[in-house]
Amino acid sequence: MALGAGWLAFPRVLYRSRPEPVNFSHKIHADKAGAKCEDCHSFRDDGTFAGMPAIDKCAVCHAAPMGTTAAEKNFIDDYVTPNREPQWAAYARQPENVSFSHAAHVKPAKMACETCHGNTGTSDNLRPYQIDRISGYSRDIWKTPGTPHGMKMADCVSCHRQKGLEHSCLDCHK
Amino acid sequence: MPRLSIDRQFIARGLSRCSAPKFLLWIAPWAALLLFGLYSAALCLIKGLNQTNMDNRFAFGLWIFLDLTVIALGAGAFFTGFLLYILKVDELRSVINSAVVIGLVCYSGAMCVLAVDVGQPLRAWFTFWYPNVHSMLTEVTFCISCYLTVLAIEYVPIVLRNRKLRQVPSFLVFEFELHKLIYVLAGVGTFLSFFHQGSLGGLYGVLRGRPFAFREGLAVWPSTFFLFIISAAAVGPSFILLTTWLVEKISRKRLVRPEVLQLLGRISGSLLAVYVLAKSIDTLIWINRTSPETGFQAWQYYSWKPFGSWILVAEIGVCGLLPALMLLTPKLRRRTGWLVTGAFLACLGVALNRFVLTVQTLALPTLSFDRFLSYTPSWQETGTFLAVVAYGVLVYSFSFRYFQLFPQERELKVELPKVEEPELVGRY
Amino acid sequence: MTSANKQIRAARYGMTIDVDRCNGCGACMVACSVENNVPPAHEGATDRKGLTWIRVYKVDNGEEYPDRRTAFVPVMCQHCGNETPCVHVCPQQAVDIDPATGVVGEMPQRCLGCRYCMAACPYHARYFNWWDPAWPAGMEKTLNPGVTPRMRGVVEKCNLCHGRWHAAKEAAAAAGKPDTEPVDYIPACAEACPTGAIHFGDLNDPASPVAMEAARAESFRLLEKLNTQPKIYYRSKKDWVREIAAAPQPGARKEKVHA
Amino acid sequence: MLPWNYGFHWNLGHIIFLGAFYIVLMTVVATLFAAARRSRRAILDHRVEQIGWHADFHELPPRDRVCRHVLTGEFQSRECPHAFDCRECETHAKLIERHPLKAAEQPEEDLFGMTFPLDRYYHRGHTWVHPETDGTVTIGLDDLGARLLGKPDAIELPLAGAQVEANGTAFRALKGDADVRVLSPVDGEVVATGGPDAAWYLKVRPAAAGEAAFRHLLRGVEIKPWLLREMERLQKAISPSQGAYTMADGGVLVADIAGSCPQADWDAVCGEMFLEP
Amino acid sequence: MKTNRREILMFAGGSAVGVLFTPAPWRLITDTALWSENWPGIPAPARGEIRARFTNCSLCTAGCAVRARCVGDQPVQLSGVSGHPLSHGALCPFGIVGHHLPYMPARVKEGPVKEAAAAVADGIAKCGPTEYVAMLDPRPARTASWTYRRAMAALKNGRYVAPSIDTSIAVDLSKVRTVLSFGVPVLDGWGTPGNVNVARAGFRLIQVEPVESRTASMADRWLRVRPGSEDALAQALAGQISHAAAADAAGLTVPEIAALAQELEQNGPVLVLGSSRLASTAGAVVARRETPAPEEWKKAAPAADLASLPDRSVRVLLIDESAPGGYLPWNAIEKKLVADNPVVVVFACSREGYARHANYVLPVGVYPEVADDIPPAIDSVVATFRIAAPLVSPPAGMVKPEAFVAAAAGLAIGDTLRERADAIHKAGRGTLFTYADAKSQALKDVSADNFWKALNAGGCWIDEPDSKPSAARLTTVASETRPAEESELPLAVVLTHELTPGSPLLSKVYRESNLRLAPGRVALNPSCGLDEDALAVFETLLGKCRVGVTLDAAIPPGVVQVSGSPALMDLCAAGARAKVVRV
Repeated sequence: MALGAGWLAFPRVLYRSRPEPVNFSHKIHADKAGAKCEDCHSFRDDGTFAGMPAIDKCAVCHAAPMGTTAAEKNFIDDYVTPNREPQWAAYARQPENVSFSHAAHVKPAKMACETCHGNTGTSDNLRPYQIDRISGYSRDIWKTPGTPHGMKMADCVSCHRQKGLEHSCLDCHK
Repeated sequence: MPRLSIDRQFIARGLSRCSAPKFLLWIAPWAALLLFGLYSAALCLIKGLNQTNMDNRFAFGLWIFLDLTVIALGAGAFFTGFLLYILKVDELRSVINSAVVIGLVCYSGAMCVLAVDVGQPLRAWFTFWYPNVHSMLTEVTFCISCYLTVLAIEYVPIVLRNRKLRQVPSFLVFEFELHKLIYVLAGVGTFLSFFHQGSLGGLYGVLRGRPFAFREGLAVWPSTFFLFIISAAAVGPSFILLTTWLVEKISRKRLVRPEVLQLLGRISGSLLAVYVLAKSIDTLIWINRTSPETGFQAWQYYSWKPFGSWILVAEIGVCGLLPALMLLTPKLRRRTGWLVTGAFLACLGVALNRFVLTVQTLALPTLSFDRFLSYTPSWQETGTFLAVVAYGVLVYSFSFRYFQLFPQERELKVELPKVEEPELVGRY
Repeated sequence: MTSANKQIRAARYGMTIDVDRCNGCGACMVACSVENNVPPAHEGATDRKGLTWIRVYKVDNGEEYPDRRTAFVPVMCQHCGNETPCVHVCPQQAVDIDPATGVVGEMPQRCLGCRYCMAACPYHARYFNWWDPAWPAGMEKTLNPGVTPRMRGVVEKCNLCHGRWHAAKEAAAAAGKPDTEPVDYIPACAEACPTGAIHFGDLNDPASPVAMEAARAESFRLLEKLNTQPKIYYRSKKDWVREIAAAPQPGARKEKVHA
Repeated sequence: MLPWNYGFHWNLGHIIFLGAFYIVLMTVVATLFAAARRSRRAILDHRVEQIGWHADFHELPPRDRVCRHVLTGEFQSRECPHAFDCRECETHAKLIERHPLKAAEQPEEDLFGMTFPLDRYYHRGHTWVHPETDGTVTIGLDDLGARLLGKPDAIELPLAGAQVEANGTAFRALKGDADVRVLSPVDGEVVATGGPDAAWYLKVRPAAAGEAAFRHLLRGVEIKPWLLREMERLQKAISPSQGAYTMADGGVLVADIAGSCPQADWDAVCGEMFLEP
Repeated sequence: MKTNRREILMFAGGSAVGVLFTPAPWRLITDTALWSENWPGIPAPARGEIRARFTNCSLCTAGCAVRARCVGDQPVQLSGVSGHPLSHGALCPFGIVGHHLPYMPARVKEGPVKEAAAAVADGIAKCGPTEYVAMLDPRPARTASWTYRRAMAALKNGRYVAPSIDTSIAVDLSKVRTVLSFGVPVLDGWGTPGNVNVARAGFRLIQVEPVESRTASMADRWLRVRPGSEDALAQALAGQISHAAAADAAGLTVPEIAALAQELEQNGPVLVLGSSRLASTAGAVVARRETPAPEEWKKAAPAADLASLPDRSVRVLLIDESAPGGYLPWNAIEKKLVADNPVVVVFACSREGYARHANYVLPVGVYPEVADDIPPAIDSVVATFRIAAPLVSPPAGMVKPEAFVAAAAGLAIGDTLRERADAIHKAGRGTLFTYADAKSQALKDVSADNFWKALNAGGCWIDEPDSKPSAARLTTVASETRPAEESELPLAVVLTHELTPGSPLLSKVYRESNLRLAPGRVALNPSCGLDEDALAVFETLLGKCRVGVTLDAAIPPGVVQVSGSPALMDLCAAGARAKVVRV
């Protein structure tokens, strides 16, 4: 019984899940807007990663409702028109003390987005974002569906070890 | 159906213990002290270490001093166990239980204080998960926590032998079986204590940045490593002696044969002698080689008042050599007064040694342009300190009341004190 | 900690500080705090419980006027290169020395606050968060995103502005450069010093100014005899200033040094 | 800590340090486990009573553990190594076959006004065994035991069919604030129970038949020296410091000792006399 | 019952062991540790694009060029602009944390604007023939100052009061060979840090000061004189009194003074700072043209010294404290106010300055919230025009002092800064230096609009050097010293020359290290009998207040050094004496 509680009940109570503000389909956008992730999740001039695209980027196409769905209409009314940023929850958001450079991993290391972000890019809808109630970290840190590994420190380290790029804590921590 | 009061049912048959109200009267002040201590400890945990008077220069304070001292005094547990179960010095059977309780009290107390002393107790387990095996503190943490477990297990038989608990068959049997294997634990305990007493010494000996404490390595360890082992082993028996004598005085009972106390004194004395010798040699080497090589002239340390060279004299002479002689002279040893004084001085000496190594080390400036700083613990620190003392007294009192700490007590109650020349004294 | 690694050029970052130029204005101290999100003092804080990764000490030669001379000595983590005292003592690998940069790094999130490293450091260059860090309302907007604020109960210290090191590396990676050039990585104190007393660079690169200055005769390091091989070099033409590198001489100078 | 987690390195330091740690851990756990397993087995094959007695026996002060042959003066001093179970004792075997106990002259001993019929065997725990004709034995408190308990306030007898074993609990008796377990002199199965008013407490069918079953029990000439010793112990137990009451009245033991000296710690006295420290 | 309890125990034990074989306990300890990583109450720094923006620091008249590293638009870090012809890329500690000013705890958030306006109007109306409406401007020669002067001119009995700073001359440090400073913090806040630093190698610094200030300790020569005896020494050097007289006034020896005099003879040009008695030798001081201003502004009230106003004559007093400048002790101001309820309006960002004495405190934007120009620094040989361009927007309800005063005087003003810029552009002299690219170009080649844009995006206008160097007398006095007043109080007061701290982070130099004397503290010689950090009462003839005590061997016995906090400065007229007693 204790085993049951520990294995089954515990993980359920540990995570609090919160839905994404807008039911966004990467699939559709990949077809219509841009095939590559960089089209929306772009790098800035100084090489830093912009992360979630700002609402004005959406407004480029969504200035007026595209299609007639209620969701589309709500999106326009709630965000585009008032020019309000949706509060996206980033599944892969690393803890504050991690200094992760997308540039370093994507450009010299030539890693594919999927390696860490899995099939998010092709998903048709957004999973609810699950937060660890105690530590406040995304469940995806432990493992994103469709990725070979999680994004805990051990996972970063294992790769850095192979590449011989592991020197000290402050390599990746800030 | 039983006629005895609940309280009496737990007290071993044939042992006279004071009445429950009287006992409560004795407990009450200590309990109060403990509560106060817990409150101040809670303050430190909730509000943070700003409650203490420690600062960036006095990164360690009263608590570390307490830990080191208490653990040194608690060394009696491992050393008596070692003598009794490994070297088969059977006379010590009459104090081993008491020794175990003392050990348990000291170590658990130290652990609790350490838990308050660290800034982020929630992460204490990192030391086990990501150990830096080169750090003396890691060694200390591992060994102490292991040894605490061992002590707890050694304590189990003492508890289970309680008159009431014995009536549960499984308890009875388990106690019996465990006691047959106790020598294994004694062995393990000895091994662990050896290392953590040592690494406690190493803790400061390795501080290359603190030439006052820094010692050169024998093998991989600084000499303080071994000095601590010897001094702890030396003072452990003394402390048992002291406590036993104290308990006898307080409970107005004869608990062990005088020969046993004298034997303890003798053991303590001889080890103390060895320690004093080793310590003196070490000090000389340090004064003439280790310290000057790092650019510090030893005399400088002692010109920062109030830490004059008197402290060296007090540590090695008054509280080292003197008690050693007291405890080694049979004539003096046979007089309780001298015996106890000797033991007390020995304990004092080791406490002083720990104080010097912790507090004085931090007080002395290292950079030419910083200054000698002094530090007085805040009431929260003192409170926590007292909590440990109170906790010790309480645990010991309960153990003494309900468990048989001194197997000889019953016989000694019956037989009239006979003054006979103890033949076992001649044996070692 | 570290795994053996060949392909990258091992740097040995260090500093040279010209004590004769330092006028003790304290710009380095505030610049450091700004860069590294060091919180302002709690009302209970004193010079013994404060957080100053770099701290300017006012040092005098102990004489009376007119022979009295004074100098200002900025002291931060000396990034000891040999038997680094703090690295060996940390029970849980929260302190390490980076073979690629020679920087002695410290991970506040790994630290459990035992303060053993503080006892170990002869330069008193490590500081403990005695209080919960707090910023006046609104001021948290000015925090530097390159560095995480620390929590109460952990030790922290100078890491040669590792946030800037990260930024430089990222910029290099984005620009497709293999490795950062020292030019685009300079710690806040060196950048802020109005008198240009602090120079920063790679001691392994014989052509770098710091390497040359470090080699100068009037260069010295604090407590050199401890053989901790610090990477922070001081420099002064005055003999009495160079003497501060040695052990304290009780009585020789005034007890109260205004630090 | 574990090879696969961060910060572990396959270097000498880690291997030695953690190796030692794990060995220690293993040893401790193994010890606990062994103790647990042994005690479990002990419970399963009903050695609880026996272990209890052994534990008690080792608690007894050395001079209460003397061999019966010291009582008879064959030895200067000898501690019983077998917890009063002479059936396992080769020394005893040798001694009795060298010179068997001669049968007693008169039918019963009279000591301090107590009667000890010689037609029965006595256990150190102040019980006697009387072999009956039907192969069963009756077990009762000897005169000293009876006087110690006097008239027990309460008594707790095993049910018929229960097993009793030598040196295990035969029955419990409450007297004053004393809760006394009386040791059984023999192994066997209870067939009937008596009580203080009956002549006997238990009727038992012994596990082993014949003399062998009673070898560990005192008899004949052994009784007197044993009893002398017991009286001495009784004195000490009742009044550790001053001279004894019991001796005061012409050396005749009063019928109800408990009643006669209320000041004594009766719990302790009974513990002492019934070999339950 | 017994078996029952036993079962419970068994169950508890069993489940305890069972749970150990589930992830639960292990995840719990992991997560609690992770929780401690983002400890409650610790702000997460905002992320965003990193940009560089530029402005000029308006904390003092040095007006150093500032490069602000911003996340989005929020500045998170300030540094100098390297290659800047005047500030040479340097920033002082106060400038480095200038961007914290808007968040200082003592900030004034709102004030009675309407009431104040009404009261001022009423006061102006009530003004008698011998009574004045005075505008106190601690930092003259700004564009705002022009507005104030025009406003006062518009009023029939308006007076524009400002410290007498002659902006028509400047110090040319590059030419100076010797600097004789009477207690002026030459290396610590007097001129433009970068400029002084660059020129430092070129001159020999002789510091005449009773205490070992930061400048004194870095000077080539430090002469420790008795407090208040500076003038005696100055006169002696000028040959107005005998060396012997000066020697025993100042506590020096006659040969010392002779040697000093001789040195000044030989090592010209000499710059003498801090005493108005002595001309500087040729070359040290040059004439400097005014920064051009629109012609129509010229009908403006002249700057009057506060002392020039008769006592009890000011009915309405307006103080613009938005730009920090020299602080006049309140008692000096107060005795000018009329006896029956004068109106005192203070435009302040902090409650710690004159706000303590005002009837109306009006909140103002601070650097870097509001645009303000910075008058040329004393060590800038040419005229300049620099705008402290706002980097963050001020909170709601802030008052614009310029607008308020103009309105009170019924003067219509436009965007004065822009007008000034245009006037400069019209003059057409000089060059424009822009910070982003560190380039300077002739003003002629820039359109008026671009000039204005450049000024606000981080740039400054630099006049061309004046052709004719003049041996003008240096009347600019950074610190006036007077002979000690007669009183039985034991300690001579010496003021530190510190800006009052804005950023809380300055605690690093004030409290977390004793590098500088913290506000509200006094420094005494260790022999004074008080202990470090003791609470004491500081008392002068003007009053008393609570202070903390710092012991400093650098302070000679009989002297108390007083930190630059307004509360203390109010008690310290020049040459004051004081006593400090433990509470």
